[in-house]
Amino acid sequence: MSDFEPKIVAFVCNWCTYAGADLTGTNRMKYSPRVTIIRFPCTGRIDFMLLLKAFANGADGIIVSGCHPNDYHYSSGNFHARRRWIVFRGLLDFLGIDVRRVQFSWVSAAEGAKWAQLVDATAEQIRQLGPFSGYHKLRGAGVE
Amino acid sequence: METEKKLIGRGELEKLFSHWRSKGKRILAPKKIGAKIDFAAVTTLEEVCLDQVQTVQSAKTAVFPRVEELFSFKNKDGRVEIRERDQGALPETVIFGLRPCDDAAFAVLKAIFNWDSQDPLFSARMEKVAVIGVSCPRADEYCFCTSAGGGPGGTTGSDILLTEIAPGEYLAEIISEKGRVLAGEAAGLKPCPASVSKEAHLAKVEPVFALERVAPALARLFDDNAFWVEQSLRCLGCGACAYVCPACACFDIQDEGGGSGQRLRCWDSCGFGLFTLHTSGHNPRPVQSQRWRQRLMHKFSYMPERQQVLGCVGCGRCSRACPVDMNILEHLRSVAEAKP
Amino acid sequence: METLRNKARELLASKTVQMVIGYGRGSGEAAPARAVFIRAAAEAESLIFDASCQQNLAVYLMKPEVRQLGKAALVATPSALRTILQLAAENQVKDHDLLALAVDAQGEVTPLATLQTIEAHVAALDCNLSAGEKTELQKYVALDPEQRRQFWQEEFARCLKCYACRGACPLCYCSRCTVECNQPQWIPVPAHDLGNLEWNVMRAMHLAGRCVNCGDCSRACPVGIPLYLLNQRLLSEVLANFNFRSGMAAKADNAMSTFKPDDPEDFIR
Amino acid sequence: MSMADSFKPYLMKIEQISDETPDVKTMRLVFSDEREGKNFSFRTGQFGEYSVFGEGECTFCIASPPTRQGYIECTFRKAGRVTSALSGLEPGEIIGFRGPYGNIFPISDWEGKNLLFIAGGIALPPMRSVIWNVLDLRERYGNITIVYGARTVADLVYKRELAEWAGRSDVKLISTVDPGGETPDWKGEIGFVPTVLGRAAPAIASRDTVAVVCGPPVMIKFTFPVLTKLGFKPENIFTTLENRMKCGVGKCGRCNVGKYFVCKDGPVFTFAQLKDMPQEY
Repeated sequence: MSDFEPKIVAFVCNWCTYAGADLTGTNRMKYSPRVTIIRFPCTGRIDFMLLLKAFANGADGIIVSGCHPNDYHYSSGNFHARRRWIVFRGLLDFLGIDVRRVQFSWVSAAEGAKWAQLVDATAEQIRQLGPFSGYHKLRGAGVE
Repeated sequence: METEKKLIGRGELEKLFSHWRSKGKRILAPKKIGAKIDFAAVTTLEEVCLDQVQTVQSAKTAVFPRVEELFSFKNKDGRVEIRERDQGALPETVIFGLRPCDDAAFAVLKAIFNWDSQDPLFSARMEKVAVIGVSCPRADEYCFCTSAGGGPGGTTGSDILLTEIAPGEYLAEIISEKGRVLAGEAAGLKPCPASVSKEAHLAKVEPVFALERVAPALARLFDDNAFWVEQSLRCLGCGACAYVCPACACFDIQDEGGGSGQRLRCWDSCGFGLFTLHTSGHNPRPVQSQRWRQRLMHKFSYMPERQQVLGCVGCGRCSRACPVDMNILEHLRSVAEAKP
Repeated sequence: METLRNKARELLASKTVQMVIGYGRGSGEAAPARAVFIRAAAEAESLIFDASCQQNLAVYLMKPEVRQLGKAALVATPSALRTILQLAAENQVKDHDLLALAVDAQGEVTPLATLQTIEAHVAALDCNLSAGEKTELQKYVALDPEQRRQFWQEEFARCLKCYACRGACPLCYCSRCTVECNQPQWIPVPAHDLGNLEWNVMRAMHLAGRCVNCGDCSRACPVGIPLYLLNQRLLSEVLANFNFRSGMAAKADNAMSTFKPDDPEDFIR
Repeated sequence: MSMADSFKPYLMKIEQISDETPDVKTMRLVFSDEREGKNFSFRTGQFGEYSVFGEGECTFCIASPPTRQGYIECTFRKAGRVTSALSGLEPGEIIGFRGPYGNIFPISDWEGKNLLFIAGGIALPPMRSVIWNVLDLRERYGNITIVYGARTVADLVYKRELAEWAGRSDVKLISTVDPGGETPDWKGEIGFVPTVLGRAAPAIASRDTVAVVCGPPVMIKFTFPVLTKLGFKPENIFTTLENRMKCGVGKCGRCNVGKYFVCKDGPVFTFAQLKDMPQEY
C-alpha cells in the first residue's frame, strides 16, 4: 500500500479557496501534487452528483472548499452548501461509504498555508485509506 | 419431435444439478431473496423454491438481460476500434422451475427479436438456454393463462416440463431435442406407465375473457379517449409492469464510458413519457392514457397482426407488481365486453 | 365507512367538488385496496377505508389527467395531509384547490377545506418516527460501515430502474426528472450497479427535507428495496441538524434551500 | 445486412462539414473501409443511425442522393446529446453509421410524371436526396416544382443549392419565409408554406403530378387540404415521418404509429396511408 498515490479531486470556489490555492503557489509553498482542482463560481454550485461523478471516474478522495461563512462573495451560497453537505454526508455514511474520503473545508484567499495543509492532510488520510476500489469497481458491474 | 414421457425423482434432479454445475453451466431458478421469490443463480435443488404461484420477475433476463453490451469501442487519436462480443463466451444456462406461461413467453420474445431479421445477440443467448418448466399445481386470482392461449400444464417453449405427481416424484415430458439431450444426462429416468396423467395435478384456471374479441374491440376503441383515460387514471406511469413481464422486450441503446466504452442495450418501457419524446419537445404520446393504450394495443392487437403471436402469456405478474393495482385481466375483460 | 360515503355523496351532490379520490376494493391479495375516482354520488358506496388503505393518494393531485377532472376531495391519511402541506409549500397546490377528508384508524372523517385547517389538524398528530421505525433504523446505523455498504450494494443490485418509487411518490412531480436529463447525462440510464447507486442517491437527496415518510416508494418497489430507510435516515438528519420537519406548514422554506447561520459545521476543517 | 443487425456500425470518416444555419450542419461521410463503401448501396428516402462513440446514436435520413456514389451526407440540427457532440466534430474524425433502413420514395413509379416538392425548415434534407435523385435523372420526369419555406431567411438550409435550383430552367423554385422572417434583400415569397402553395396553385397541375411533403406536423396539417383542393389524390401525396427511434430495425418498440413501424413500413408513407393511421407522430 505504501506506493499508492491517491487521486484527489478538489471542488473549490473561485473567490476564496481558488485564490487561496493560488497564494500557496505564489508563496512557493509545497503541497501534494495528487490533487486536481476544479474551480466553481461558488460552493453553492457544487452539486452532490459532481462528487459521485468524481468517485466514479477514479477519484480516491475529494476536497470541497469555499469561503468562510460570513466572509463570502455572494453572501449566502456557502451557507446553503453547508446544509447540503451535512445531509449528503449523512447519506454517504448510511450507505457505508467512508466519509473520510470527502473533506469539507473553508479556505479564504489569504489562507495559502491552510490550503497546503489541507491538501497534505487529505492526501495522507486517503493514502492510509487506500484506493477507493470498491467504488471504482461499480463501473461496468451489472452489465451482461 | 414427439413428446416422450418419463418419471424422475427428486434425488435424480439433485444429481442433474450437480452434473450441470460440473459442466460449468449457470442454473437459474426461483429462489427466496428477502421477502420475495425471484429467479437467481443457484447451485443446488435445495435453494430452489417451487411453492409460489409466480416469481416477481420473469426469467427473460437469461436471454434479454437488464443491461447487456452490444460491443465495445476505443475512440482515440482519430482512430476508432470496435470490438464485437465473443458470443462463444455467453453462459450455457439451464432455467429450472419456471411456469408454463414463462416457457411460452420465450416464443413471444423470439417473435419480437427475430420477426423481420435475426437479432444475433438474443439468438446466441437463446441458443445456449435450456428450459425445464414445472407445471402449476396452484393458481391465483391474477393468473389468466387459459385466456391467453396457454394453460397450467402447457408445454410450449419448454424443453422439458415437469409435473409433480406425488411428493418428490415428477412426470417429465421431454419436448425438444435440447430436452432429450438434458434427459440423456440423467441416469435413473424411469419409464412412465400409460396410466400416469398430469391433468389431475394441475391448477384449474377458468378462462375469464374471450381472446378473439379483444383485438377487434381494441381497434374499435382506439380513438375513444374517455375510455382510455378512465382505464388509466390510477396508473403512475412507471415501468414495473413492463419490467416484470416475461414478454415485454422494448429496449434502449446507450453509450457509456466516454472514448473507451461500451454500447449497451437496456430495458425500456412504453409507460415512460420519455419513451417516445422527440428532441424537439414534441411527444406523440404525451399523456399516460395513450401510453397505457399502447401497452394493450401492442400486446393484443399489433403483435398478433404483425408478428402472429400474442404479446401476453397471462402470467399476471404485471397485475401483482403494479403499485396501484392496474389489473390487466380486468382491463382486458372490459375491453372484450365493450359494446361496439 | 358510512360516514365517509355520506360525506362523499354530499360533496358530489352539492357540486362542492367534482370528484372524490378515495380507496375502493382492490382486485386481489396483492392489492386489497386501491385508488378510486368517484364522480357521482351514486358511486360513493364503493368507497372504503380500513387498514389496507395505505397509498398516499396525494400523488394524484399532481397527475395531469386527474387534475383535468376538476376540484377533488381527497381521502387523506396523515401522510397525505402532510404531503398536501408540503406541496403547498412548494407552490404546487393552492388553498381551495382541493378539500381533504382526513381519515384515521378509528374511521373518523374530518373535512378540512383550507390549508390552515389542515395545518391545525397535522399539528395535533404525532409526526415522529414510530418506535418500531426508530429501532429498525438504529439496527442499520449500528452496523459497521462495510456491512452497510454490502447491504445496500445487494439491495441496489436488484433495482430494475422501473421508477415505480418515483411514480408512487407524490413529491416526485418534476415534469422532467434528473434521470431524463442527458446533457450532461447525470444518471446512467441502464440499471447496472453504478446507475442504480446514483439513481438511489439522487432520489434520496432530492427528497431530503421534503419526504413525509409515507412509505409509498418502498411499497411500490416490485423487488422490495427498503427505500424508506434512506428517507427516514435523511429526515432524521434534517430534524436533528436543522430542527426542521417537512409537511407541517403550507408556507415554509425548503429545508435544503435555506439555512441558519449557526448550522452545525463540526465536520468542516 | 448482418452487420447492421448486430448493431455494429460502419466506421465513417467525416470528409466535409458545411454550416447551413447557425445550428444546422451538413456532413459528408465516407467509408473508412473502402470495401464496405463499395458494397454499400441505398435508395432515396432511407435513413440511418449515426453515432458518436461514447455519446450514442441518433436517427436522420440520408440527405444525399444514391446517384452520387462514394459518400453519404446527413444534415442535422444541434439539439440533443448526440447531435451536440456531432456538431463539435471536425473533418477527419470518425463516426458510426448503421443503415440504410426503412422504405423508399418510389421514384421509378413516378417516371413521366410532374413532381411537386413541398418542404418546411429542417425537413428539406430528406427531400434533398430525392430532389437530386430525380434531377440527376432529369429526362425521366416532367415539370419539377419545389416550394420551400422556413421561419426566417437564416433558417433556410442548403442556400447554395437553392440558388442553383433557382438558376436552373428545368426547375421551378418557390422559396418563402414566414411573415416577419424576411431580410431587406429577401427576394422570395413571404408567407406560410400552405398559403404560398395556394397562391402558386394556378401554375401547378395536379394531373399526372406527384406531391412530396415534408415539414413540421403543423405545416403538413395545413398543406394536405390545399393539395386535396388542387385535385391531388391521397395516394399521390407522399411524406416521410419521424418518430423517436433506437434500433431502426423494428424491435425496440417506440417508433410505431398504430401497428406500423416507422422504421420498417416507413419512413415514407402516402397521404392515403396516413388517413388510416392514428395520430401518433
